[in-house]
Amino acid sequence: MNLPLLSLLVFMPWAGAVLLAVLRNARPAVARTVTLAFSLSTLALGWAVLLRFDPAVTGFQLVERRPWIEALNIHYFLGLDGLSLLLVLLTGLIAPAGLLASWRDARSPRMFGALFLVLQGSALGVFLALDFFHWFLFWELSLVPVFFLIKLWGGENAGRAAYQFVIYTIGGSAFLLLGFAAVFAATGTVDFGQLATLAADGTLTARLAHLGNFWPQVVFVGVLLGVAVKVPLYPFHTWLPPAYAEAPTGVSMFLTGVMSKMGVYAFLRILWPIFPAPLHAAAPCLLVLALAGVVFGAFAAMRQTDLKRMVAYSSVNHVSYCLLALFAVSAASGPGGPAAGAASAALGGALLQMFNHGLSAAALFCCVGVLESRAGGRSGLDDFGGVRAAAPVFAGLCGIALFSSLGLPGLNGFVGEFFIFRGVFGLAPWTAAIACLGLFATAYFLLTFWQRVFHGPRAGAAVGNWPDLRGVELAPLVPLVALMLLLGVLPQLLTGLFNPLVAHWVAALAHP
Amino acid sequence: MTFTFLILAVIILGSALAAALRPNLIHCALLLVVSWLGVAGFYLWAGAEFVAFAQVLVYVGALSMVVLFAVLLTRQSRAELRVDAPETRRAVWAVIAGVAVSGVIGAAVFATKWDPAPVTAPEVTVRGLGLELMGAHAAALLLLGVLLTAALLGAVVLAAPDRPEKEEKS
Amino acid sequence: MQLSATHLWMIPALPLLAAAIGSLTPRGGRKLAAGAAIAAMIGAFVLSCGALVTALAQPAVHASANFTWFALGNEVVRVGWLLDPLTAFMAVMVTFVGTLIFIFSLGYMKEDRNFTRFFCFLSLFAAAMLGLLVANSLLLLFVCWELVGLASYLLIGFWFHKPAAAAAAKKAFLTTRIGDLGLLLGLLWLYHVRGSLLCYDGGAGVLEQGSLTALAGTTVAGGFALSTAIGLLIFCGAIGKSGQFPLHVWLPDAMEGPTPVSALIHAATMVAAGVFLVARVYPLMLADQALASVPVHALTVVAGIGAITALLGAAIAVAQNDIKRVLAFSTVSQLGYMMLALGVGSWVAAIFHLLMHAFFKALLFLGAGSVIHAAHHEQDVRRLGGLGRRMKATFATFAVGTMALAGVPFLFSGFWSKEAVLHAAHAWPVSSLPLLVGLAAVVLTAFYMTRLITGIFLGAPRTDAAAEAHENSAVMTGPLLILAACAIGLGFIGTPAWPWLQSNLGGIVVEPESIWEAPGLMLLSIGLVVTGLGAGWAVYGRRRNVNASSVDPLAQAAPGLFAVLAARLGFDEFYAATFGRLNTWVAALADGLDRRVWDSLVSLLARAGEFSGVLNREADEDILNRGFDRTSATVRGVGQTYSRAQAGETHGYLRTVALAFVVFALVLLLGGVR
Amino acid sequence: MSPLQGCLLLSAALFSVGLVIALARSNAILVLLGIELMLNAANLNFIAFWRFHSGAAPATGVIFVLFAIAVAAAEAAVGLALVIALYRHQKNLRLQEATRLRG
Repeated sequence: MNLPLLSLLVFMPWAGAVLLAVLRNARPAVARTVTLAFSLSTLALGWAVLLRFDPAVTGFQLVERRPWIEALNIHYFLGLDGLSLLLVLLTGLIAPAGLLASWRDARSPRMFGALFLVLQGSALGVFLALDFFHWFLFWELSLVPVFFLIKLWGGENAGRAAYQFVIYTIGGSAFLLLGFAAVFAATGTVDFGQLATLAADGTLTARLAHLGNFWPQVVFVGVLLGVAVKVPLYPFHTWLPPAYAEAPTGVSMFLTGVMSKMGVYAFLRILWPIFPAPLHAAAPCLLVLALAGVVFGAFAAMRQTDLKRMVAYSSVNHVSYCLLALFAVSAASGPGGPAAGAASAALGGALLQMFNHGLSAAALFCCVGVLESRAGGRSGLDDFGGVRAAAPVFAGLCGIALFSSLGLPGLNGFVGEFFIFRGVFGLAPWTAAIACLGLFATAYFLLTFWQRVFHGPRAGAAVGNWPDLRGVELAPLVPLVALMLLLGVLPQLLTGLFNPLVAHWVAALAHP
Repeated sequence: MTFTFLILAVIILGSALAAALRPNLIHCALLLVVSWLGVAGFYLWAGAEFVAFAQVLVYVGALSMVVLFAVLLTRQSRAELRVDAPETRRAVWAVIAGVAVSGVIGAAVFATKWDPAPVTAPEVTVRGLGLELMGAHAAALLLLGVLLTAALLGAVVLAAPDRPEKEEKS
Repeated sequence: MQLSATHLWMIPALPLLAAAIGSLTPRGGRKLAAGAAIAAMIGAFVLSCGALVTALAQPAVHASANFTWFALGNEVVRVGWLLDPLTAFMAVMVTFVGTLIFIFSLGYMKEDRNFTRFFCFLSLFAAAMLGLLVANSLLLLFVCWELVGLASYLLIGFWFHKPAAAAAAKKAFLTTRIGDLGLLLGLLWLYHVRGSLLCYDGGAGVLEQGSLTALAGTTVAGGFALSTAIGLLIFCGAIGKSGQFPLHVWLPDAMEGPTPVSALIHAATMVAAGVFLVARVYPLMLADQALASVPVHALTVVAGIGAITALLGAAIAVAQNDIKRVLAFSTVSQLGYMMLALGVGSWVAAIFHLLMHAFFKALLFLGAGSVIHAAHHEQDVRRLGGLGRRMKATFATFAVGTMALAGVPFLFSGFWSKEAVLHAAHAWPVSSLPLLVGLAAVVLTAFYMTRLITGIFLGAPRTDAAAEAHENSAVMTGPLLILAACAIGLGFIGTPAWPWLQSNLGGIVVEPESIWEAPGLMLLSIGLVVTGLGAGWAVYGRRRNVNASSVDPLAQAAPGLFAVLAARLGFDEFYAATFGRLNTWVAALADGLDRRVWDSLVSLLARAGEFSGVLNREADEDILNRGFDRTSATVRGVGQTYSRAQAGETHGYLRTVALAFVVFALVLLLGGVR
Repeated sequence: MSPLQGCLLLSAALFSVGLVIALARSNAILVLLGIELMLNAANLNFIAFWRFHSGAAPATGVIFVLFAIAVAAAEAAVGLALVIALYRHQKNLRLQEATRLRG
């Protein structure tokens, strides 16, 4: 049996969306079930891929490559390595969880489901596409459903947040497109692999310089901007708190769990292999920005009075750890290469952190969503009190998610963060020392969250009949929390997927 | 220039002019029929017998009947057959236009140098005509049939009374 | 029975299993949760004893069992278990004291509705603490270290519905986390330099000779040896966890938790983790001792911090009115002693004091718990009094604990361990300040303990709660009696006459100064204890007829000093005014940057875009649109003009056609077009 | 004056009479008949050229006229139907009153 597994992965959610579009008169329950089933297909197919995946191979596997637009040398090109697989599995986990978290949202579940599935398929496309042309299609296509999901299902100021989100990210993408247009003009290909080969021996820069001396820089800055907005890199993050805060719970979970990874993925898949030299040159500045994201993201979260905004800022903080690791490695790369142990720890930690942050941040948004739905849409820090007395199970699950997020050892968050720090310390010690402030601030605001909402006498919205989690509310949280505990003790379940890949990257760094 | 031609010209133009001046609608129609008959005579004189018969059949036979039906259908009383005399102003303009047109055409006719006319009429038999029509002009003939059918249907639709609900609407 | 290093993991695994059982037990399953927890602790105690037997067979060997945890990139992360006398003694102490405290909790927490949860947390704590003891990898140690912090957070905030408890829990976690960040940095540095965090690994471990030589031989910024820098960073963690100056502020607040928690965590075990950590990495701390060129030796800093803490804690304890706070500051002070001992080079004296202190401080805390439980959660000394007659067992055991803590000569364990510390300080060549400070703290300790015991047990009951108090059940007094026996008897394992403990601990050979070598010092210290007790008796012992609102005699004598001490020297206020404010300020800065600067930059860009849009629109309207307008107006005018010709008059059309034909024909004719 | 010129002049005169009828009379039927006259004048021309002018194909003029007669018949049928519709609409046949197409 030789199924095109990757194509199935990408297009199965879209098929679901089409089906939902056709089922005009489906009852809400049917629409929800169909959505969930198609969303779960990613997990099932991801599992199938996992069984065929050989971690020892560092190249792309299960490749599907067919000519598409031959005149422009564009191919339909899907493939997968450990990094992609990690994110595909993450998507397979977070998307159904997000759907379950929004299960009780009564507003037009058919539309919601269709848009959500389109979003899921686009994200998978981004993680699997290896030709810029359709990679960029997926990249942009993911914005459309998000816009509608935020605007139509979001909170009070959702309209503004949705516009801000889309305009900001499209603005970034415009630069990205411009950059790749120039690359295409110079090289005649937008295949990531071919470009990386060209970049490795300096041909790319030479050809770009042939267009004009400033083009290598312009292209790099353009691509950097496009990716930086998506991640987001400080200070391009101002779209994030309103977007995450206004989006419906499930979409917030997907945004923080999967979509923020798209940016980091783009850093690893595009910027790093294709523009190694300019990235190396810019890395010290970028390192400072990532550091600012770590520290200021955490401290800004401290000031938020809205729980969703607080969690959103924690997301800025956590994703910045990944960037910190990448930039530290990039800054130290060059002739001779960085210290191999530190570099592999930083990169491995960053990959772990991507997955772990997906789990914990999604779980946190899910918890805030539960609070919000119980409180009739309020999600302020002062709207609650003593929830732990009313709902101990909920408090327990939320507590685990919180402690995972602040990097408590024994839970998944720690391993990634520790090895990022271990790597960054080896490459740029002062950065690691300052980033510790971020660790402290994260603990501070998350414990403030926990204390104000769950501790103390019952107050605010938690007074009166406040049932504990039941049925479908447990469904998204329990698997996420179980994975947090499991991956905290057995990180090798994940690291086994990408260790050879990381080693391969580190080996490649040694070349100038 | 023959006498026959002159007689025919007088008949044609005379009856037409008379029709132009008579107030009674029926009289006008009948005078025009005379004029068409004159034209048919002209065709005969010119040697186009088939066309002459067609002229008689179509104009004198069919069209005149249709015109008479139309006249009768659109009249409510006998008095109405006497249509109004033309308004002076319009009549003057009409005459001016008519004179101008005929003058211009006449000038053109006189100003043109004509080749000398052939002595004998071209030989056109009915058989030859039929072969010509069904051969070279078959497509045109077919189209003409379609056109006539469409005209028939169109006439029926136009002349048919509107349906009641549409009247209410209007 | 023996337990080798390979199977050492079973010691923490048992309580962890009990915690898992407890977490899944519903509220009703009290017996299951408590039974599992206590059984696990007893099992762990038995295993620890087995480990002790194994360790004592070869006291100088660090037996380790290392294995791969997971691989990351090129690296393999290895962790392991370590069995040496330090581990074994600590494990025995923790499991023994822990078992007693667990049993005591059965009675103390009887009425609490979250009884099962309490035992779950206690077991989790014990598991983390034991894991910390048996870890051979500093990474694993750090993991357990943080889990200990989590467990203490959960237990301090156990009565989470009380805002004070919730705040205290948060404060404890955050304050210790500040120290942990230093520890983390130290570990990162060590990891980076050595590529491993295994303590003992057949010569490749970070605490073994090769590593130490390399670390001490490297100089970093400021002329410090690398080992000094890393050692001090690791010491930061100990400062936080062991409540040392300047991070001691969380420890008194942590008394908001249930009293058994205070006994377990904040007296016997968790705070000892800091001392244990320094003892564990002692070879690293010692590595720079031989270097003359370094500006300061790591251990000198440890000694200084310890001395300051010892005096500070004792002084503040004098002016506290809450039983548990007095004991908490006493703990701070005693931990200072231990650090002092470590700092002056007597590793063995520190561990000796640590073990002795664990027993008698647990005794004191449980005694206090017994009093508090009996007096319906009244824990203000001024509102108690006269309990000695109704609670004879508690009184007796508490008195034993007091005397052990104060260092009453010869019979009590605290005397021997304290003397060991003082003698070590005496022998320290660098400075005599630690000794002087230690001696001053001796007086204060005896004084405040006398004040406490007279306030609680002597005189007349000053409130109804105190008057109605009666002795607790055997489940609570039993552990008290056992601990009291230990507080008396255990001291004899380390007396100068029979230094069994000292000789068996000695994995690291730092010979303690024999107490007999400075008999004058011992006499002096005995005299100071007597002075303290006598002064306490003189001030508080004869005040039979005071009521709850009467002013403390010391406050009458020196109101200013007393107020300052009662306010704990204003550390909390100072931190709130400086670090707290700085924290708020940075947060406001970060938030303000987002809201003002970045957001306005973005909106400035948006404005610029908008402005160009406006320009564009103006241009459109002025040039293009107006042109279009004119054109279309013209077209319309022309159309209107010509539509007048469209009169709808058939004759008119026909006439026009005719005349137009005439005109064209005329043109053709006159133009001569042929 | 050649016979061709005579024929053409006759045709021109007939055309003008038709035009005058169409222009001057207000009755719709008469206007239609005027137009028929003008058509006849055109047919007359065809025959004249066919008969008195050289160079044409043998049957062209005749066939042309036949087609024109057929088209004229169709035109007349439709025109008269229009007249009837007009009459039904405005209860008389005065063409000057049928000005609903005014722009």
